[in-house]
Formats: sequence, structure tokens, C-alpha cells
Amino acid sequence: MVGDVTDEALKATKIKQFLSVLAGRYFNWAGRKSLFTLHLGIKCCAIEMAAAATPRFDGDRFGVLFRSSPRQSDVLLVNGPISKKFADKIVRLWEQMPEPKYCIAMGECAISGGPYFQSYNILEGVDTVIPVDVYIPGCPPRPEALIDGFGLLREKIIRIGAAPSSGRKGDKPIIVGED
Amino acid sequence: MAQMWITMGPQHPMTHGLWTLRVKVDGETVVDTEAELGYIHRGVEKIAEARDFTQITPYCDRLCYVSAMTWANSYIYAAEDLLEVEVPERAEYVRLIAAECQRLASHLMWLGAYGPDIGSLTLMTWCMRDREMFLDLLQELGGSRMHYNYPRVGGIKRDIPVGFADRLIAKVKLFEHRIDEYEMMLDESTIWLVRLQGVGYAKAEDMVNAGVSGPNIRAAGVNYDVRWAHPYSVYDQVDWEPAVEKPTSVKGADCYDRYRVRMEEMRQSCRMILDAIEKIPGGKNTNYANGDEMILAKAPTRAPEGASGFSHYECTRGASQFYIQGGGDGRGKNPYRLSIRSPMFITIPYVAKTMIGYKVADIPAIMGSFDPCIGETDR
Amino acid sequence: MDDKYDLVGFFLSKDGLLRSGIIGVLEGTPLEESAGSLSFAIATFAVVNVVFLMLFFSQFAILWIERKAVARMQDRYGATTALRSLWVGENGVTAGEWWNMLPFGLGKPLGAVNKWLNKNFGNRDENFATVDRVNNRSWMGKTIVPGFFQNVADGMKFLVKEHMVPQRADRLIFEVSPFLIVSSTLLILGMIPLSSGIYATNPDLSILYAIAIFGIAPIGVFFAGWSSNNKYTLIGGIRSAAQLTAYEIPLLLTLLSVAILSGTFNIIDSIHFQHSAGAWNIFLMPLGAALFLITMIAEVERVPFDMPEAEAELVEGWWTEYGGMRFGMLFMAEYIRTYAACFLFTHFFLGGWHLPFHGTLASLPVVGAAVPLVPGAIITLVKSWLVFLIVFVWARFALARIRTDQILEFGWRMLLPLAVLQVVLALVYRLYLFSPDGMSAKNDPAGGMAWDAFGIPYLVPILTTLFWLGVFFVYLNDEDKSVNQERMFHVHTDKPAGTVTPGQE
Amino acid sequence: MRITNEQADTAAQAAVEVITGRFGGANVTASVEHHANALKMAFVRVHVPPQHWTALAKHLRFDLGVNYCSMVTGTHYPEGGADRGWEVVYHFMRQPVEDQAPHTNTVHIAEALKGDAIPLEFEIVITLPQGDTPSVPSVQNIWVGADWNEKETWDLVGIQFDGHENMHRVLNPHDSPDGFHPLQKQHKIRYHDFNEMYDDAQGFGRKPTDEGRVK
Repeated sequence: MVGDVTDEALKATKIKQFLSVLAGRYFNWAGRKSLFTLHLGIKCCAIEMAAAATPRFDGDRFGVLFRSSPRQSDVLLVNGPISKKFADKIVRLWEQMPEPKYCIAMGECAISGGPYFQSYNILEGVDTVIPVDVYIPGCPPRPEALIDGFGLLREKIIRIGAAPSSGRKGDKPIIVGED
Repeated sequence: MAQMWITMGPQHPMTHGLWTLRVKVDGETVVDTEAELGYIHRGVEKIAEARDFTQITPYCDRLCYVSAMTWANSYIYAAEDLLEVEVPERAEYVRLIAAECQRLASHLMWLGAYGPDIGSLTLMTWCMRDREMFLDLLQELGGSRMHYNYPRVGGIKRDIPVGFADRLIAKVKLFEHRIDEYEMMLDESTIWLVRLQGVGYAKAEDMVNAGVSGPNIRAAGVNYDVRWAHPYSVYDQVDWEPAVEKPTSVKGADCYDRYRVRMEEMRQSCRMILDAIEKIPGGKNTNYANGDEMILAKAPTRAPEGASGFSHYECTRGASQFYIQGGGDGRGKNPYRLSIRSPMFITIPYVAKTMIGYKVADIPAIMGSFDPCIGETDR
Repeated sequence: MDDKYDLVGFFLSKDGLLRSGIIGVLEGTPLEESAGSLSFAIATFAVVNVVFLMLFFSQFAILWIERKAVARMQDRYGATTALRSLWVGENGVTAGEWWNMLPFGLGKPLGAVNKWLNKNFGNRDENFATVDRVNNRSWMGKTIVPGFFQNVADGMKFLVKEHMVPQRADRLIFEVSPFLIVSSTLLILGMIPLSSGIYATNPDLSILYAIAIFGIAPIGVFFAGWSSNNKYTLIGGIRSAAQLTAYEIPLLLTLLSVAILSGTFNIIDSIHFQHSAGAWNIFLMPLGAALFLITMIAEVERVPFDMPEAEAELVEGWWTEYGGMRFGMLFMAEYIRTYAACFLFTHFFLGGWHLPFHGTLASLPVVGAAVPLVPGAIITLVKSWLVFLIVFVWARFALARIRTDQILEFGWRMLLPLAVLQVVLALVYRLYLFSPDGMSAKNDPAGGMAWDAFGIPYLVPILTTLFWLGVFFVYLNDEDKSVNQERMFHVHTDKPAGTVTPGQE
Repeated sequence: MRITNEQADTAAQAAVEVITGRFGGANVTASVEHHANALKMAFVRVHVPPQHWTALAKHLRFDLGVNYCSMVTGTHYPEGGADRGWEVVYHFMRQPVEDQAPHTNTVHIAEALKGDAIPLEFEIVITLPQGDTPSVPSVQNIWVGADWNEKETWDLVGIQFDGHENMHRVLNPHDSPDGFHPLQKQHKIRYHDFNEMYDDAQGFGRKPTDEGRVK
């Protein structure tokens, strides 16, 4: 009841719109400037992912940091082939990450299975199990390409807007595993 | 105290890849372990049965993503055994130089990845910085940063470029100083010694019996190196000696020994490269055209049924082996069966058992000191 | 001596602008009688907020210092994010004319400003698109403080992240414990003076209070680790509890010796003492300073004592399950604790807001007049930033992490006896080497001569420093590595090393 | 510095004589072979029927000092005739392991090594008849290193190792159907020939691999 009245008042004054445009602008900036990446090394591209964080390429310049816990990550960087054994694990990792989250498929294996597309144990791309935002082709892509991929992701974040969506229901947290 | 199982992996900083270690802990002490592999099993052996002998090389590059050159070489020696090819000496020298550059890059990657295992983040960036030097050199040969597809059956894809030798010598000499720098940073840090010494003992005979190979057994005082024991290439013509660590009063190798032996091996690789580039037949500043008989011998493309090829190769993590049976599809154009023996596939279950009795905090220290690479493990 | 810039006095003195204004306004109203207390309450509120905001926002500097200093140590450049991309967008992609979405045309001035910024600081020319894309985080390659806003972006991003609670976690405790940690951490800042005139509160026993508050957060850490229902967090929480217990006692003893030496439990008084007696505490008890730093690094859980969040084996340690704003707050609380540790070291050992050689400088002819004009708060901040840079950051990125049992052994068997020794030394200094006659007056800029011996000025601090430096160098060079071929350190497991045959138990 | 061809030849000849002298009557044929690549080193190839494999393995391990099991290769020959349906190839190495005294380091001079100290390579070929359940005796308890190699060979090729304890899948998922061994020749790789094993190519509709195994 009280909440409804408040909502009406907010609507009348357009304060919500004001705040969401103004604050969303800044939150969008923050969200795209600070992309914490899950420290997940699958195969070859993992080494290039590591190289992107080291002196010559230095992803830290662009706010790309690696966290080991999916709860604290924004980007799932899939850098290798997804085997049948790992398919449900990577879905679980994806589900453990809080929104807003993005997925980058790095390298041919993650895009389509790459050289292993004929294998009996490899999925044809990670997009068969989780949605992918940015594809970075290469086998493996150079670290420059990875940094460029993060640039593309930023463009995408600008376009879709990273402000808190107005459709979210209340402040109730989403509990993992609860329907 | 109650005991519990902890599942470390597949996504875990300790794993250096994608595998699972189940650890049963009693407080902070490890009482039982169990390794679980296969998360990036790609069926290379099956795919290779539908590829001809040249097409298999890129797959062998991608077996171990840190030492592509040595794995490709390893396959090529088996293919040459199968197809009965004699390789020009210049090509053997170039392969040796490329493989030793790759060994330096791989050991640097190991040291870099070992740093965060122990908690030293700076070591990671320093090592990766120096690794770039050798990746640049290998890139001049193969054209790519990691997967070179460089050796061919009967030789090499293309000759060393003009000026490569000077850059190689300059970088290797610089790196010899950098090794001293690392040792200054690590060996004189009491924390580094405290974490490594006395941790992860493994006895020499147990390791050999269990199939562990390479630097991991040389750390325990076993003087065995494929490069002289089952010789291939021209290692007998260059100046080097195997890096073997002296056993301490407790027999066997601890993490510190394994760290020392790899540092020593990097020195030996530098020595080898500097010697080989001077002795290379045909001159170090000559560039032969692609397919010249100095660098590429004529090789048949088909192998008869019943023929088999085998190679035993000192990869950066141990002895890798390829066994190829000829006479596959396309009237022998493809191998009938290609079998790959990865050193880490045998080592990882062994290491998992080595951790018993140590602390939880020692798990990354022990695991990292054996230098796991899951790409070759799962194939 | 007192700082010239007396914020507290400005707000709280009865003749000050604020209070006299309030009292004047209330004159003749029914509140006239309580005008004094009312104005006091308002003034206190103002002071507390101002000081707290100063402390809180100055800690963005240490986040930036760490990020950039670490990058330089690692041969990198470090974060370069500037605010420019806020209006220029990414790679030429902008959010359009968003200001037109604001109601009532309120966004028109914003739009004008934005257009002006875009025109002057945006991409120079579409022909330079590639160059500008590379330089996207700066204006033609120039930034004022490159990367300062990276931490702002990180913090703001956490605000909009989803809040997740693991299904089987203990919901209440999981939600409460971050607030326990953060609130107790913020309370530390309340005790920390920036100078004699800029502080939020100043109780008589502020040293004890600060340390007591420091001891609350470990309980929150333990709760957080337990309630997440994750084995990594559980181990991290237990490690944290064990480690903090072991290091709290040497820390308390070290602070006890500070209190003994300066004869007070008040932080500000102890700084006054350092000036009046003529020597900073670090020269009188270098051992105590070292103990304080070591135990403080352990208290704030940074490398080499960061076992509770050991990334190699425990993923992220006790905060593995926290994401979003909870994680952001915990992250910030960690840095606030570190920052508080730097402040405490500055105050207890580096003479707070006093310049080095303050007495000598003050006696010089021209400089002496200028010395009191330097704001004490600036000196304090610079000192604590330097402590953070030289000790905390350097240690974190030069050293490796030691193991739990080694941490505990080090704490109980080395630090604790040394801390007791330091208490005894402090007693001896205070009782036998301290001459109260040499104490200067509180506001004498020249400082005192209380630590003279045999008529030689400053003999006691000089001898003490030289002695401990000698001990340090002897210990540094006692290892002859060519002789010692045995392993220096062995692990004590239930079976002797080398006797276990793996796989055959 | 390397083992010379003559050394390898001598050692291989000696090993062949020992093996032939002991097992010659039991349909075990040993021969000295040479690699065909540049250095042409010698190695020992032994053909052994499965029933004598355990005895030969013990002989190799304890008398000839073959201490290192390198690899186990299983091959499927669906068109190889009645008595050659499967083949198992073991590769062994003999490595000189000295129990070094503390603080000592024996540097082998390769050219001076003699007798059993010379590193040597053994290739053991076991041919199995056609059939659905090829099996050889396990040597898991003779070489620890054979343990996971045999697991892998069973997992990928389907050769059964009698007496192998704790046999389980190591590379394929634990929930792979029984009898699915991808390196058998009836399985074609994807896009070459559709096969029933790729029905669930994307891996949907599967249970977690560690169901019931998580402790």
C-alpha cells in the first residue's frame, strides 16, 4: 500500500526517470570500465589470457582483472573447447555469476569446436550451452585481439545499457537453486 | 577431528588447467586424494586417423599449449621413423634451437605460474615478460605466437630468417642475466625457502616406477635424460650437460629441488642454443629457400600397413612418446592408429598421492612444482 | 605541538562562527536555555562528518597508489582509466543524446556541457579514429592521474551487481556478517586524528579503543566463512580466527610499550609526547615498530600473511561466496583497515603531524616561521601513504605467502617473546633513561631534550637505532649458503618426510 | 655425449638372447630392430601371446631391470583376420636409476655405460584374436606406471585388463554408455559418417558426471 503510493509519487515527479537516466549513465560507465574476468583456464587461449595481463599487453590498463570466484566476476571468458564432461560445469559457473554478466568466447574451440569440431567429446561451440556476447576468433587469438574483444564488449554494454533494470522485483535477492 | 572431502576444481587456481583434485582433509592435513581428469579430452588420437601426416602437426602443436614446438617435434620424429626419412643436419640444428627456445619459454611459464601458487604475484609478470622474448623468436620461425606448425616430415617449414641469429644470441645472453635476477629474488627469500624446502618429497625409484619423467626425476638425482639416453637430433654435437639436482640427506626430491633443476635446465638450454647457433651447418646468417634440400628432405606421404614409428622425446615436462601405425585410410596416407603418451597423464595421479601427509596450503606448492599441463594430459 | 589548523576548535568553541550563530538565532526562543548543548550537538555532528569524509575519501588515494605502484614493480603501466570515456563513449559508440530523456528539460544544461566536453576533449577528428581509439582513456595521451577513476568504477559497478545468497547458506548470518565487518572497520576511523585539531572523537583511552575495535572484525570473518556453507570459506574463516588470535597479543603488547613510553593511552597525547620529548618512537623502539608492522600486516591479512584468503588453494578464501556490493564493501573494509594501520603506525612511531627534525626546522630563521603553517593533516596523510607504499605494497608484491602452521609458529614463538622484551625495554627506557626535566612545553615548536644521556643530546635514540640496525644486519648476513647444504626447513608431518611411499598406504 | 649405436646394439642383442633363451619355446619371439629415422637406434621388439605376458613382464622387470612403463597402445583391427583382431603394444624403457648418496651426484658418461646400465627401449606386441571382449593380463602390480595407461587403453579402445583393480573411465565422461570405446574402428568421427554414438552430440539431457560420486 505504502509502496504503491510512493511509486505513484515517484512516477508523478519523474524522479525515477531522472535518476535512472542520470545514474544509469554513470553505472553504465562503471560497469563497462571495470570488467572482472573469471580466472578460468581451459586450454591454449588461457595462456594468451594470462599474457594479456602481463607487462607487454597489460589488461589492467583497461580495467580487466582476474578473480577466481565466479561470484565476483562479470565476464566469463571461455578459452577452450567444451567437452561433454565440462559442459554442465561451465553452465554451473555461468549460473553462479551475478547479473549483469557477459560471456566472451575466445578462440576457435569456444566458437565452433575449432580443430576438434569432429571430435566425439567436444561441443560445437560454447554457445550451444550458454549465451555468448562477443566472439574472438583466432587459434589462439593474440592478446591484442583479446583486448579488442573487451573493447567490443564495452561497445555492447553502452548499447544495451547496464543500468539496473526497472523490471527487477523488489530487493529480494535471487537465490541460487531456488525456483 | 572430523574429516571432509574438498573438491578442488575443475575451475580452481591450483589446477593450472582443467581437472579436479578431491582432497580429504583432517583439519589442515591432507589424508587422501583422488585425481579426476578428462575435462578437455578432445579425442586427438581419433581425429588423427582422418588426417594425413602433415595435417597432424597442428594437432600436436595444440597438445600442450605451453610447449607446442617440442610436441610437434616429438610427433615428427615418430613420423620420420614410420616414413623412413633422413633429415638434413641443418634442419636438425634449427629444430634443436627451436625446441630449446620453447623449453625456455615453457619453464618460464612454469615459474610464472608457480609464483601465484606460492603467493608471489610479481614473479608471474616478470616471467611472462621474459617469455615474450622467446615467443618473439619462435614467431619469427613459425609465424604465430603459440602454435607454430613448424617442423615438417623431413625437415622444417622454412629456414631461420636473416638476422635471427643475432637477435637470438642477444636475447639469450640477456636472459642468462635474468636467471640470476630470479635466483636473487627467490633463493634469498626465506619465505620462498620455507614454503618449498621439505615439502612434497618423492623418492627417485618410486617416481621412475610410476612413470614420472623429465625434470621431475632429475630433481631426485636420477641422471636420465632422453636427449642422451635415447638420442635423437644433434644433441651430441652441442655443448651441454643434463641438469641433475644433488640429493640431500633425505633421499628424493622436494619442491625446492624441482625448482632448482628447472632453473638449471634453463641455463643449460641457453648454453645449448648459444653453441648450436654457432655450429649450424650452412651458416647462421644464410636463409635457404623453402623446400631447399638443406632444410627439407623429400619424404614419402604414404606408409605401408604393418609399419610402425616410435619416438621418445624430451619434452619440457618429461618424456613424450608417439607411436604410429601406418596403413590407414587413403592407402596409407593417414595413420591407422596414432597413440600419444603424455608425461603429465602419468604424473598427475602420482602427484596427487604425493600430497598425502602435507598441509592444504602445500597442495598448490606440490602440484605446481611438477608443472602440470592439462592439454597434453587429456589429449 | 598543536596544529595551527584547529577544525575542532573552530566548530566547537563557543565563540566560533557556527556555535555563536546558532546561539544567536535561538536567543529569545524557548530553546534558549539549551542553546549551548544544541549548538554543541550540531557542531559535533558537523566535525565528525567532515573528518570522516576526509578520511574516507583520502583512502581512494591508497587504492590508486597500490594499483599504480604494483604495476610499476611488475614492469606494467597499470590502470589508465580516466573520466573521458564518460562523455566520449567507447570506440566512437555513445549513448546518444541521453540528456533529452530527462524530464522538464532539466538535461539541457547537461547536454550543453556534454557537447562542449565532446567538442574539446573528444575525438579530435574522425580521420584520427584509430589513434583516438588507442588513446581512448586519455586526452591525446595525457591524463592527470591515470587510473585514479578505475577504483571509482570498480566500486560503482559493485552497486549494480546482483545480490546472491547461496541456497544452503545460513541466510541471516551470511547477510549480517559483512555489516559487522564494515561497521566495526569504519568505527576505527572515528578514533584516528589527522592532526591535533582535526579528529572526530578523542577519548582518553583511544589506543585501547582502536585495538578493541580491530578485534571485532575477525568474528565477522569467522561468521562469514562459516555461514557461506562452502568448504573454502570455512577453512578461510578458521584460519583467520587462528591467525588473528595469535597476532593480536603481540600487537597489544607492542602498543602497551608505546603507552608505557609515552605515559598515556591517548593517541594525540602520545604524539605530543614524541614532540615534547624530542624523539619519535621509532628511534626509541625500532623493535616495537617492526613488531607493530608485522602484526598489523597479519591483522589486515595481506601478503605474506594472507592465509585466510590464500588464492592458490582457497579460491578467494572466506569471501569466496560474496559477490556484488557485499564483496565491494568487504574489499573496501580491507583497505580501510590497512589505511587505519598506516595511520596508527604514523601516529605511534612517526610522530603524527610533526615534520622530521621539527625542532631544528622551527629554530631556523626564515623556515621556522613557515613550519607551523604547513597543515598537520597533510603531513599525516603523506606519511601514512608513504608507510602504505613502502611497507604494505612493497611487502605484498615482493614476498610470497607463508603457510598457516608457519604463521602461527612465527607468531607464538618469535613475536610474542619479542613483544614481551619490548615491554621490558620500554619500562627501562621510561624509568631510567628518561629525564622529565628535558620535556619542552606542549606548544614549544623547538621540541624537547628528554632523551639525552651524559649531556650528549639525543644519545639514547641514536644508540638505540644503531644497535637495532646492527642486529638487523647481523641477522641479514648470517647465512652462508655455500656451507649449508642441508635443507634449512623441514615439515613436521605425522610421518617423517621421505618414508611415505605414495599409493601403497 | 650420447649412447652410441654400438652400445644400443650390444644391449639389445644381449636382451634378445636372454629373452629367447628363457621364453624361446613358448611362442615368444624377440628381435633387435632399428628405428628408421636419422640416428637409427636399436630397440627390442618382442611378440608374446597373452598367456605368457605376465611371466615375461616379471622377467623384464626383475631380471632385465626394465623399470619404466612408458605407454600402452591398443589397436582395433576389424579386418585383420581371425587371429589378429586386436593388438596391444607396450613400450618400456630401461633407465639407470642409482640411489644417490647424500650430496653426491653421479654424472653418467654415456659412452662408458655397460651391460644393464645402458638405457634401452622395449616394444612388446601382444596380438589378440577377433572378438568382442579382448583381454590381456594386467601388469598394474608390476609397474605402477602401467596403472593409468591401462585405464586409458580400456577407456578409449576397450581392451580389458584382467586383474586390474579400480578400473574406471579416465578421459571419457563417467556416464558414457557401457561398451562405448571411441577408438574402436566402428566409430567414425563426426561429419564423416553419422553414427548412433553422436545422438546427443551437444551433451544435453545428461546428468552431472559426478552424480553419486561426490563425497
